[in-house]
Amino acid sequence: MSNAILSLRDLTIHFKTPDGMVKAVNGVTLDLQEQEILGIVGESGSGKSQTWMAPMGLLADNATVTGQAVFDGQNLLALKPQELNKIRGTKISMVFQDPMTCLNPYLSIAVQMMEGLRFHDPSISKREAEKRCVAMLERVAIPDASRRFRQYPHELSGGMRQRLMIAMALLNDPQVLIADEPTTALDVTIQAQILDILRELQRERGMSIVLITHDLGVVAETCDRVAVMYGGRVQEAATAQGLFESPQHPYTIALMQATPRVEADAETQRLAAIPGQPPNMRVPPPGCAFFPRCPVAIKGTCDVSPPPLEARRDQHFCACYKSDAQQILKEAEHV
Amino acid sequence: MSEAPSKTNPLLKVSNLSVHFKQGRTLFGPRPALRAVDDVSFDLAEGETLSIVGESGSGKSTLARGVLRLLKPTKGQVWLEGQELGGLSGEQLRKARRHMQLIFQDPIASLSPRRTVEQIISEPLQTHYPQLSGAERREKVADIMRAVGLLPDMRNRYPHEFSGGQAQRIGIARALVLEPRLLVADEPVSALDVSIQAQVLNLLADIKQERKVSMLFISHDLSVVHHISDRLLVLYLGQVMEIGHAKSIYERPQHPYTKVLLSAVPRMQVVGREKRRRIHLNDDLPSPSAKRAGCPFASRCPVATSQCKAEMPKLTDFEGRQVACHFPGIALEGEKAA
Amino acid sequence: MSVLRPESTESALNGAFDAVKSRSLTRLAFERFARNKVAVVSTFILLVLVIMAIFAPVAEMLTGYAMEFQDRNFYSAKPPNWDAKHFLGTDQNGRDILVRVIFGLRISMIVALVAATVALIVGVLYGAISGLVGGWVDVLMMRFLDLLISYPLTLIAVIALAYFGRNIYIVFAIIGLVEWQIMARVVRGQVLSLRNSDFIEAARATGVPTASIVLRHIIPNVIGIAVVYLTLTIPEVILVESFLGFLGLGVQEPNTSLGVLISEGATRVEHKPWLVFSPGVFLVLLLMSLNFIGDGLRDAFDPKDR
Amino acid sequence: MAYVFRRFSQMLILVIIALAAVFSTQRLAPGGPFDGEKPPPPEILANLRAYYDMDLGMPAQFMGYLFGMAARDVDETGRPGRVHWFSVPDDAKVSITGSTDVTLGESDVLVRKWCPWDEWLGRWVKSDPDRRPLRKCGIVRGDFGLSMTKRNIYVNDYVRDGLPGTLKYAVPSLLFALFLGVPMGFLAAYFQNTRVDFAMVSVGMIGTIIPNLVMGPILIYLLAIQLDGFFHWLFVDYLDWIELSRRQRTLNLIPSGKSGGPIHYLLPTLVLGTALLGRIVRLSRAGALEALRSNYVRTARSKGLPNWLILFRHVLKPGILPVVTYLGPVSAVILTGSLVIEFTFSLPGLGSQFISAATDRDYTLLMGTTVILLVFVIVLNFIVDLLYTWLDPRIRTEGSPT
Repeated sequence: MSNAILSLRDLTIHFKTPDGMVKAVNGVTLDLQEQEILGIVGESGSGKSQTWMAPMGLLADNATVTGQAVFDGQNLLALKPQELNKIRGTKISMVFQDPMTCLNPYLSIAVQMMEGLRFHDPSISKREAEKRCVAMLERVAIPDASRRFRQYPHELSGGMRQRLMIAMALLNDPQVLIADEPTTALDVTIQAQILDILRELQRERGMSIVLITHDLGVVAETCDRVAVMYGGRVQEAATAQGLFESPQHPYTIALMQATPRVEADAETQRLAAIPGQPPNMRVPPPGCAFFPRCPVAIKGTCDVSPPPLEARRDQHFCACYKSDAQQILKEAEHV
Repeated sequence: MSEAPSKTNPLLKVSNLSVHFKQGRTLFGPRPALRAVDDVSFDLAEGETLSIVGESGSGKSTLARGVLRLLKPTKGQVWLEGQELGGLSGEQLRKARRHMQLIFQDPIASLSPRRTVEQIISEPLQTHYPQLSGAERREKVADIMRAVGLLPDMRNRYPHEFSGGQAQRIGIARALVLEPRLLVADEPVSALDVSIQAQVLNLLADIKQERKVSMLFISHDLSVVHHISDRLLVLYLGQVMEIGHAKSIYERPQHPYTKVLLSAVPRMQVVGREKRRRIHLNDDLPSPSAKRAGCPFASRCPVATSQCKAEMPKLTDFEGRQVACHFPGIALEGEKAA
Repeated sequence: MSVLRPESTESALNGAFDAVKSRSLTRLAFERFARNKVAVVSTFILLVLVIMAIFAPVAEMLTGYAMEFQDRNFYSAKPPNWDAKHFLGTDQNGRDILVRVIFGLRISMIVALVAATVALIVGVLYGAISGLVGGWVDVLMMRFLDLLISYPLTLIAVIALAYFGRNIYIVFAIIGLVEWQIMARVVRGQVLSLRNSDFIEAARATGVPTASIVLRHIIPNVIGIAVVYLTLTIPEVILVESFLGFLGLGVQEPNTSLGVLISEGATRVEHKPWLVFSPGVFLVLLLMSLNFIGDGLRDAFDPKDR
Repeated sequence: MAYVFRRFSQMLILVIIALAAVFSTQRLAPGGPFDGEKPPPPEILANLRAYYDMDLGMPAQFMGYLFGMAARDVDETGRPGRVHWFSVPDDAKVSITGSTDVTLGESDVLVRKWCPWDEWLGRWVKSDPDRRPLRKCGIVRGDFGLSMTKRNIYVNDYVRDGLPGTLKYAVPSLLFALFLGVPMGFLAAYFQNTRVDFAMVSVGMIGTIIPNLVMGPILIYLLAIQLDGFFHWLFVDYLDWIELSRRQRTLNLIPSGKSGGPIHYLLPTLVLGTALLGRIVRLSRAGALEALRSNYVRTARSKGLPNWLILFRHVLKPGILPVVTYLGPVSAVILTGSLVIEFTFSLPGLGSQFISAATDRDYTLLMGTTVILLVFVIVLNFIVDLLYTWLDPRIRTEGSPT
């Protein structure tokens, strides 16, 4: 695709642990388009966070990464630390899950905000930097910004800290923002506010956002495109509308049916639970990772080699040998 | 104070329950107490599930522990099957615990790490039915393990060898083995992944149906609650905002806080999301130990008046439920006129 | 009891377990310990030293010199002489160093064992009471401990020994009373985190009597960590004993300990280095192996640390 | 600030408790300062005991030690009654009587004994009459009194002579351990599980597993004797135009008495410093590791900051916090360690005074040295608290450590 801003090509991430190799991510190929919000959905252990930590060079030391992450014509995975430092924080920024621990408790907000700005561009004067930081804080709706700017992280509430994190990530006007479960640690009312801010900022600045989450609802509310991950692979990728209106992969379908929703009409309606447990990534299944839990699996096919991610229709990709999984499951539901 | 309820009355009756925590002293005298739960009353009928929802810091877990008398309430009474728990001696209370059980949020942490599954599940039996023989006990444990979807072969394993969902089943088995009348589930699925969460929710729904237990289901997640509750209690800073039938609250919330809460829940509908307005709150949750005279929600409420800030509204009947608001049913900005 | 829906059953079993045998936490810890090469080698060294100390009289038999035997031909400290079977030389009184070092080792170990037990008892009791009772008792006890921890208690031991004589039992007691603080702190921390843990609350919610909670849930979870810190206390205790011996306040003649032997040799190191090196090497070996074993155990029981 | 103040008052309370403990232990223990081989005649002993308040009850003795002189109410029969305590200013005029068997004078309050002794003690003191008037002001006014066994010596003077001897080696070794140990720990953490890490931890470990009582002799043997022999061989035997006697040491590493230049610090500092080094390496390594693994360092990395900046800005403070905490207990290690080096190198210092005071049962001298050692501990702990509040903004604003 021509307008991809960040392309992952066959990304594989393995972690060496004392109890064996953890095969966290196994060949992810995915494009982040310009000016879109790409949602990455998956349960814990699906490799969704690792996939996006890798291009930022933030994985633990025991990780081996293969494949490519192409940004601006460069493979980020092959860059030297100094070269990578010129990109991360300026062109690609990241916001993390737990705003409590992601801010250094020993340093004031002023120091932590200004360091990213002034390190990358030493020509900015201290006053100029301060002005820009305070303006940014005001942009993310932090009240009394110039006073807050002088405080320490522990003096802020959880929602404010996350807004501060977003402000910090956007200071250098990045082209890509990777938000790793930015609202998981927060209450719903705060979550709504953060998601709205992200959406507004994306439109305002024309940047691309990767929104990593486990919550299908968050994706449906916010994202333009969605990739569903399971067992370290992308199982389905489509536009948000396409995915929620006609999910193709049995896992996506099952996940949607298992997700409790407020708007469902039947009270105390039974959820369709997915039987079994997520795969153990030390010994991942040889074929499709969802095979042991899949209601439409074909023995002898699905458990031999993982299905490739193929286009089902325009902008809708699915990794499943069964092309009619959707119909089968729909019929089963009605019976 | 109300009279002790008779046998025909609800299984659980909580009246004016308050749990305050002392917070030590400063140089200038005692700090204000943290009012975790403030004057909460509700009933729970036999076989009914009442969900308590609220954001973090709303006092949901404290309320659960106050009801179970794991914390000593500052004031108020709790009747279980017509028996006032506050009037019981330590030993009587210990015996009465057989009828009420607790399920925890963090499934693995709630299991003693150095005991096997069998020891964990049979401990309540040993405590309350010491006359049972070892074989009888083993049999009961095997039965209950099968009932919650565990193989009895796993009885000699340790908690750390289980996944979260399995560990939660063990916790449920431990709670059920005494066949309690009241089950208090404190965020039982919020630590679990969606696919496992649905398994455990279904299990709880089955238990409710087949065993006729009453359940207090505590959660911050309105979508989860939607699938399990008969009635709903919305808690904010330790006080009841709205209480009533779940279905009607979901369809037509009357308290501004409930409205805000429901509007904030993300929905799995892409079409029309641009038009859907989420009501923003103007500030973060105030400290539960801060002094306040009026409605606890007044500081964040989009339609609060000076009356709200000065005077705490009473919980009054409104459209088939109880709402604690001076202006129940008031429309918020951006909300479609009903 | 009725089986609920088949789906619930199936779901938990599906792909539940691999064929690995069930292992308790203690077992896992020991497996981790066994993988730690340094710790295993240290255990071996310690075993050798312990055997030497237990069978100290064998050394007398092998060399032919009793501990207090003064060899007239080897007065005024002679270097090692293999022909005369003084394998590590003699001291100024013509006594065989090897035999004396082994007996010193023995005394050091006995002191260590007894004093560490005293420390264990005091520390566990203090920590457990503080953690279990809680409230202002805990605050008070912990404040006191806070203050003690930066306090040169060894000096108090010096005063007490100077005053109450050098009776070996007093040495035991005093060293034990000096070295209990870390144990108390660790035990209290453990008890406190246990007290606030969900599984204790679960037991309380079920109506399990307090005595059973302590017996079944608290004690088994404290024992592990207490043992770990016992192995870390023992080298501390040995060090204090050697220190007191070095200052001439430890055990008295005819008994000797490693510290006493080192102090006898320390002033003569210029001309007669073997006097201090032999007990020194044994002391270092002992401390080293104990430290590594303690570290290994700690890492094994608490793999998050480090 | 309130936090620091609270810690300080706690420390003061502890000092009082500790003093009371030492005070009562020494008085309760068998034996006394005047039980020498030739005990003084009974009447002199009585006067001595009276001078040192040893004829009073224990609480009264302790108050006297803290606040100075005692005064007694005397009832009509002339028998001592209630005891008051107050301190006497240096220039106060006080009546002196010679004996404890006081008969009632005109005043109903009798101030006891300014200089009450007879010839026996008098000989000791009067041999140097110009020194300074005999005071008895109590330690609250900085007076530790007169030694009980050392003739004609004020504990103040004695301590003043001993303290520099101790600090002279304690301070450099602490600095040595800190300025070497912290960078070593940080290096080890940064290169975790590499050879650098292993090397740093092993070097640090040396001091931990070789106790200083063994380290002293080893270093003397290796550096002062073997290495010196090597230098001797190098410079003296072959360059015989250097006029040095064969007996003289080339490097002269072994410190002795008051003489000696900076080179004399080498061995004691190494002995004391290595004992601290291991712990400091370990603690700073653990602190730095925790910080390096923290989410906020990940945030800093995601901002594209280089590693050196992350180390200095984000890891330094949390990394040295455990070391700062250790500076409290370190005082105990330094004190015991300086005892060892004083013994090993036969140096004068507080430590050896402390031991001899304890063995001789010189109550006043022991109390004096104990007070000084405690002050040392308190000062270090106070510095720790100040550093802590400076380093951790959470304590600064919330007033209590978490």
